[in-house]
Amino acid sequence: MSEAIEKIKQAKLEYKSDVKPTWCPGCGDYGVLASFIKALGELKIPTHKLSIVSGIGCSSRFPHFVKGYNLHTVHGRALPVALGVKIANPELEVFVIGGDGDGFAIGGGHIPHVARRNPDMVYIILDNAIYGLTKGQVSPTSTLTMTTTTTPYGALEPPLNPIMLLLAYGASFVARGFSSNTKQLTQLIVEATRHRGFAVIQVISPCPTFNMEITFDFVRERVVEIPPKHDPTNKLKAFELAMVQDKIYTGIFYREERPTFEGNLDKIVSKFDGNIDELSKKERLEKLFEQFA
Amino acid sequence: MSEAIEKIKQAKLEYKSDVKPTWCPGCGDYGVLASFIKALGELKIPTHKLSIVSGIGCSSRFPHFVKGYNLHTVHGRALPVALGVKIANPELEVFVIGGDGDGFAIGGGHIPHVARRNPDMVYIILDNAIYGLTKGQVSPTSTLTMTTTTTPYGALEPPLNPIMLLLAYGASFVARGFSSNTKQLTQLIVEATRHRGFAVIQVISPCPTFNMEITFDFVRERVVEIPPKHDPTNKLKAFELAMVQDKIYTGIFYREERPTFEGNLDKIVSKFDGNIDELSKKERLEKLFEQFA
Amino acid sequence: MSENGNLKDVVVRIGGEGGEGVMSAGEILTYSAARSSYRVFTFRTFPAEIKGGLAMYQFRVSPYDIFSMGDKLHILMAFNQEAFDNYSSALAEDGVLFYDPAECKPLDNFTRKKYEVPLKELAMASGTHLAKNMVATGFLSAVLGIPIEESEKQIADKFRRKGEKLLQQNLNAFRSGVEYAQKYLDELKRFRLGKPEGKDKRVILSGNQAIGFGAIAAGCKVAVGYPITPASPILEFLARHLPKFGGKVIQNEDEISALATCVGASYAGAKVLTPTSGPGLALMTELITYASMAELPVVIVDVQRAGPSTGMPSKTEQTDLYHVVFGGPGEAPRIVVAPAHVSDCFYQTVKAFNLAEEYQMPVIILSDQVLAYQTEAIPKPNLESIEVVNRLEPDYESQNSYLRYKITETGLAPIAVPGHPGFEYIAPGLEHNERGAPNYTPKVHTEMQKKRFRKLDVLAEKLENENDDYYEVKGAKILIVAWGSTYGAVREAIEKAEMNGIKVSHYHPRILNPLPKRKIRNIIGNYEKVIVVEQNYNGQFANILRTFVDYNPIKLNNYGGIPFTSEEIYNKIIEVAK
Amino acid sequence: MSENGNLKDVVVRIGGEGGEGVMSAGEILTYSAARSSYRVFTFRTFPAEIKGGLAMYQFRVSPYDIFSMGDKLHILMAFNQEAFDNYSSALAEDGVLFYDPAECKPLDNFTRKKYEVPLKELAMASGTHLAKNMVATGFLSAVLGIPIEESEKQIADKFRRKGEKLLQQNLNAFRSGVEYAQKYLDELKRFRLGKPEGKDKRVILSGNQAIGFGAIAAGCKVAVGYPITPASPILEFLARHLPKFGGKVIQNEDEISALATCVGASYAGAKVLTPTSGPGLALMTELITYASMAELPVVIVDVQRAGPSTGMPSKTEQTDLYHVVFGGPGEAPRIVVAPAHVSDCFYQTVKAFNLAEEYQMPVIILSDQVLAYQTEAIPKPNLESIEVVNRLEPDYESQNSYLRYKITETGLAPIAVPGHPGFEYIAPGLEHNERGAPNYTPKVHTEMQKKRFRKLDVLAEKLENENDDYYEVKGAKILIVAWGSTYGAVREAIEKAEMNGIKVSHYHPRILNPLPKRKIRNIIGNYEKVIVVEQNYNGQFANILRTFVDYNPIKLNNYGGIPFTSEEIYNKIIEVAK
Ligand SMILES: Cc1ncc(C[n+]2csc(CCOP(=O)(O)OP(=O)(O)O)c2C)c(N)n1
Ligand SMILES: Cc1ncc(C[n+]2csc(CCOP(=O)(O)OP(=O)(O)O)c2C)c(N)n1
Ligand code: SF4
Ligand code: SF4
Ligand SMILES: [Mg+2]
Ligand SMILES: [Mg+2]
Repeated sequence: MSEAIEKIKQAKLEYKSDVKPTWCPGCGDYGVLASFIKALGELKIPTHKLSIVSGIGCSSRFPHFVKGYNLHTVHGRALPVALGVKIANPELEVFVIGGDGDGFAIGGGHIPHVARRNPDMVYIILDNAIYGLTKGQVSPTSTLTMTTTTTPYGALEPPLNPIMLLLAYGASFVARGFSSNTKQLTQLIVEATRHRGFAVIQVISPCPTFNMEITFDFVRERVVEIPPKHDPTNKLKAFELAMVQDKIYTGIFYREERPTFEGNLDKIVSKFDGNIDELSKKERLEKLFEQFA
Repeated sequence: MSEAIEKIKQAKLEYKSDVKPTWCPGCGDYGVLASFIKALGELKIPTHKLSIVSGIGCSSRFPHFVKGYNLHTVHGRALPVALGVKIANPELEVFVIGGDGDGFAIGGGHIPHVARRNPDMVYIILDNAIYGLTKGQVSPTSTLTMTTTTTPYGALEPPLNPIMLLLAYGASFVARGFSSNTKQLTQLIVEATRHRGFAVIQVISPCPTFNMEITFDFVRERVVEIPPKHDPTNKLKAFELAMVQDKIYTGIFYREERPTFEGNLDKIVSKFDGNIDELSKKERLEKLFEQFA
Repeated sequence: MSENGNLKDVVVRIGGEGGEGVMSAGEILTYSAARSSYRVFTFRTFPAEIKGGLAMYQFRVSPYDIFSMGDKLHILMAFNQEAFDNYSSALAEDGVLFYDPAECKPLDNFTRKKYEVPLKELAMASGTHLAKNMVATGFLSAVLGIPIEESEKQIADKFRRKGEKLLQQNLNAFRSGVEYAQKYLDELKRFRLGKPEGKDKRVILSGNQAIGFGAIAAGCKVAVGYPITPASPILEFLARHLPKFGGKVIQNEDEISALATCVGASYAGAKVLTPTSGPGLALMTELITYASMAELPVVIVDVQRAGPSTGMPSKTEQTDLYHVVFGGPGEAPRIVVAPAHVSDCFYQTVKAFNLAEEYQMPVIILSDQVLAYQTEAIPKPNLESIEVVNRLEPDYESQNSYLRYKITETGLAPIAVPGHPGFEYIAPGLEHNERGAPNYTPKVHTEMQKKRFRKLDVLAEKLENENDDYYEVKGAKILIVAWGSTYGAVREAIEKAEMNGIKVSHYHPRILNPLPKRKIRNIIGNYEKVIVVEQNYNGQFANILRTFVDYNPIKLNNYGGIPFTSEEIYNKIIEVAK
Repeated sequence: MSENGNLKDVVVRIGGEGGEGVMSAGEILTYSAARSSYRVFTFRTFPAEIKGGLAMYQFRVSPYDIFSMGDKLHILMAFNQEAFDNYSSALAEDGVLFYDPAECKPLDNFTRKKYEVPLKELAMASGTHLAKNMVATGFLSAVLGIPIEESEKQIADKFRRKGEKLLQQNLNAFRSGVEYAQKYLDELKRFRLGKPEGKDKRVILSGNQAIGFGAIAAGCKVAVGYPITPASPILEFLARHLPKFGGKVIQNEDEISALATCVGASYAGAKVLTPTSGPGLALMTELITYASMAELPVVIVDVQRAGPSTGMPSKTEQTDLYHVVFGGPGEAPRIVVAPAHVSDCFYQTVKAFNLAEEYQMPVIILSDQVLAYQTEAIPKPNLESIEVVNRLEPDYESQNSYLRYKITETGLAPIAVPGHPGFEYIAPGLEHNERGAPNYTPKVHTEMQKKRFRKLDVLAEKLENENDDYYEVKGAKILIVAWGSTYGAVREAIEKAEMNGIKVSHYHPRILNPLPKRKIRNIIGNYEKVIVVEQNYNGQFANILRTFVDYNPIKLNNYGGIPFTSEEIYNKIIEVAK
């Protein structure tokens, strides 16, 4: 391999791409980006093994700012796209990063199915309880009665509780962080990445431009770490914690070990001896034709 | 009003349409149809106030078999269509009837949002844990390792638990029935209809043609009524009950009273004096134009 | 230029970093001018990102009638270097540059006249660097002669809520801008606008707002949408105002459910609308075919943005025509309506609702990003002149059994509204007999397909005799065919050509599907050259003409994301006329 | 008719209630014939409902080469009255009816020959009324002279798993059918088939299966789908067999996610496929434009069914052409491939994968319900003759910075596969520069649109010189243009015309987008009359020809949900030839 390639390889721990974040000054997402890059460094994931997949939203711009084999797809479809990346190349470290609208509104139908399949990937939801990119409409996590551009007379629906949903879906690692607590967040990302299975972190990441209710102050006043006595293997207890409304618990609600989807798929393939070259492929095809003769 | 119209009105309690069900002999859905029609009779809902909305599937053929102002729409979209029917005409008794695939696979993204809005309608899921109409593919409620036409080597994903999902979404009435227990099912439908808000009944309705695992016998051996001591206003307890795997509990898991969506929408409209005729409409429009002059 | 050497109209562009208040500066100037009876026309782009990236606001103002946002700039106000770098080449020969010396250095090879305006410095002196845009507003008001009081009133309205201090700072900034301008006023005399013609009552609307007004006027009762640039403002407008008219507005979880809820509400008797843009429209495809099959009236507004995929959400294009005419599996009739300018947005929206009710099928309004945000001072729509059509209902006293999908000569049969005893029916997505029950025989499918398409034939036949979209110039040998927001640029190009002795006619159909084929053939037959002007790569409407009237026109296309200038079109006319 | 008075080929239709075993009777007869080297061709419809409703299985069998399922029936086997009522008019002049007197009473005005076959009675005598279909199978085997042993072997295979008792009952039923036929054999001699020509190795495949085989041969590694009639069998075939070739198959929660997962897998380096039908295709629209924008290879199989909306899932139509060519907002290039018959399904699928890899865009295979279920005994595909193309990857040793979206003359640039250091890139849905970073300038958008469409131009140019889809008959004045599954009916109509002295050429393009325009103009230019045959209301391909080659052909359309007969086409030829 040439020298130049060697150099590129050595530079692989420099994660920042040459696209500069275009977020508003003060946006919570900066804290998440910082924590994420720190976690990558700690995990020593090389950029050529990294794949960040996103949908559309302010938060979904994330993959442009980090070097990797990334996809910036369409609104709401990051999870199934990432699933494809993972099953086609289980070697890659796959991250899905996106917003509350991207995840729980238009993309809400995909989470249950990815969660129960348990592919080994990390999903980080940057929850600002608003639609940032489209300039301030109500989101599935906006508070009841919140006024936004599309709810001038107040939102009529109680917000969804992402942690409860993920527990109900069977996600095998469920945590919550806060964009301003980068130390804790970095550790949560590290743990989520080390977890073998579908790990989700809901990050409260305020939007100072459009959300005047869930502000940094609002969150800071309510945020509390999950008590260390909590047993994260007890799902019912995790539900109980998630149902608490006056506090915002951060930390790991739940974790469980079970087979990964790509592992299960590989088991099927290996029933048939996975070592296939062009020759054996042709032989097997001929054999299959026999069945239809 | 003419005599003929009078006659039609008197005949309104005859719910069966002239389209005959095309379900396989022995299909669980017959029991649901019978219970449904009995419940309608008990509730004395006239057919011209009845609106049944469905997606696509064997179960989604339902609205063809009952007289009413019905819609047989596209796969997975019955709930948001029904929401439109309800908000445009809150006088109608709206029912959504469909399958496990229609509801939890392609339509899975809509349930959370309809549930948290709490429109006053009833959603009956005919759960046979299989895709019936398309001839036997795996569904979101099929059991792990189940072999179907698309999972010849066994399903790789644990099933979703509809009751848990609905609890997490905030549905205000959550129940489960069994198609063979028409007496209980009729009562559940009656109670769900009387409930003011979004009421969901998961009906275990076996498909003897394609599901060889969740058979009538399998269900009969496991079905148990929810103990009367269960407090249906306790959500955590409802979760606990829903998490039980070796029994199939039937009855009401959870109920709660909260404002309906159409009621909330009406409150906004009534801020502005809802009595609008063509004249006042024009006046108001002129006033609105002033704001842009 | 008018006699006294002053310009007849002035085209101004303000450019700066997103978040620097470029838009509000432009808006204040626009409203002040319009309230003083000037004609105004605006156009804007912003970066899809929230903050950062280049943003611009362009307006054209005149005491006389104007049709478009104009071509070359007379004035460029550059807040920063990027604005200069990107926009200075758009200046006319005799255009001038105003720039903030703190942020921008015109290149040496820049040959136009340039004037320093120390925006930042003056803003800081007024108390906050955030008021740069107000300095610019004051400066431009003075240069253009737009009444100062109008602008001050607006600044007061805008900042009152934000506290007295901010208000004073901004007012001061504005005034320092006005004052700073004094030293240049003589030299810049030709930019001072004359007194406006006429005094008809005008309203200042963007295309999006005009569509919202149209929906209300047409009797829309339910609007459901999912936010998407550049269509969200329609949903936002309706969310605020429709409840005042007894209407209900909701933001759904996605575009599929938005159209689904509209479909349900339409079945239940309401007039419905959902606004969206390309990606959302794509998601609605399946339900559009359902609405067509079940013969339910729905109005969809597609505010086109530049594609494909997420593309350039804040840029303009006319690239969804193919999809709205041909998109969707199976063959599902639908009507397509394309408004041409802001006031047309109002009238065509009313028409779209009427057509939906009359022909019982989806009607898609094709707007675009320019039209969406373009603000025009239009004559206040005359509500008395508007006809509102409601769906034909059956005679509920009738004793005949009700056949919702009766096969008739026009393809049309009455729609029962739920709640009427004896008229229960099912709205099916499956092929069905006249009652709506599933039926798959070749005869029924064939007859039903014919019936559904016959409705389009009936409409097309009506259109054969309507001529209000054809601007015939006697003696012209060239015809321009265009649709949608290119209207203004085409009209001005034609005026310019006329001044240079070339006569050009203009056909600007508002209904793009179905087409009145005989009429179009007749029109086209009168010209030696036909140019189809549109903002896309493929020449979509030109190709549709090739298909439906077997005529292969000259194409003029542009697909960079910014609208046609009349000059581009004028140049094509000259080229073709040779 | 062949010399000895026997028919050259026999067309048989079995009709009955869904669930009565009509399909398995037909299948056993088909396989037995094909295994004995007969040519067979089948066609079937069933009600969309699971049980109930009319179902039919039609097959045509011959010792000689045949191209289609045939026209008029020689034999109708009616299990019940509905089958008689619906199908008896399809009998040829000299056709015969077999019917079960217990369930069916031919009308008095029925003039063809009819024979009672007491299906129910004989089945009951064998032990179960469910074996009616086996009686029919035995009876027809005897009448046609299809080897009995082959059928018995199949019945044994089929029922062994279900227990000895059921097996015996069914075998007995089959034999009683054979025996019952003896009394008619003399009278029905002309239906006995001659010995088959040639002995080449044949495989019996449906179109869906042939597509599955094609995908495997092309190197497909990930298939993701959502069940939908009539495309599910492709997913089911692959679910069973692809893992044997190291491939992964999953059923996703809907069609949107199915294509999404394919897109991700393609990015990661895999060849991917998703099978669907109209409603699912509609849902994929947005992601098709994304794949086109991000230039990712994906293969989508659209097995068309009769529309619009849910329509008639078990019936056939060619109505999605418009959508696959023009559908999708923005302007997003894609390739469309339409196989013409079962063996073509195999080869065109391989080609589709190759084109996707080479041109880096979505390739849509347009099949339909007839082709999907049509079973043909085809020569076993020759794997050696197949060329497999893989995507062009960059030189990973290169020191130049990698530009995934480099603007090149062909529009093509190498695709890096994840895992290679230094070649990280982002696949964007936003408009982007050569590196993939967002860029909204007019210049970049214009150049990128041109680049993406240039890839289609390169392909079109190649097609100009390929002629394997043009069947030229010297001296012909009439040309038939058709696409997809109408191939066989067209070929037979042309043969019939030739026998009657009318020469007709045939152009049957397999790639429907892009089109080789010069080549088509040249071909068309050679004929006095051009007829475009297709199964839709609008004449979609005919209209596309009008657009792209400015030629307005004669249209022959049919849109009842069942395929063209060669007679319909022959009649049109006669009419046009006059
Ligand atoms: C199909 C489709 N519909 C709508 C949009 C417009 N859109 C872009 S981002 C977004 C929501 C953004 O909210 P969220 O996901 O919470 O991200 P945030 O900007 O708050 O980080 C919407 C509605 C789109 N791009 N595509
Ligand atoms: C968009 C779309 N995708 C797929 C289908 C095909 N389809 C029809 S019904 C069905 C699933 C049926 O399963 P379920 O909802 O559980 O109903 P059941 O038949 O079991 O009652 C599918 C996949 C369709 N009609 N539309
Ligand atoms: S709008 Fe909100 S979420 Fe978006 S970049 Fe600005 S602060 Fe962040
Ligand atoms: S296939 Fe199953 S679900 Fe469908 S009708 Fe038959 S038994 Fe019922
Ligand atoms: Mg958000
Ligand atoms: Mg089911």
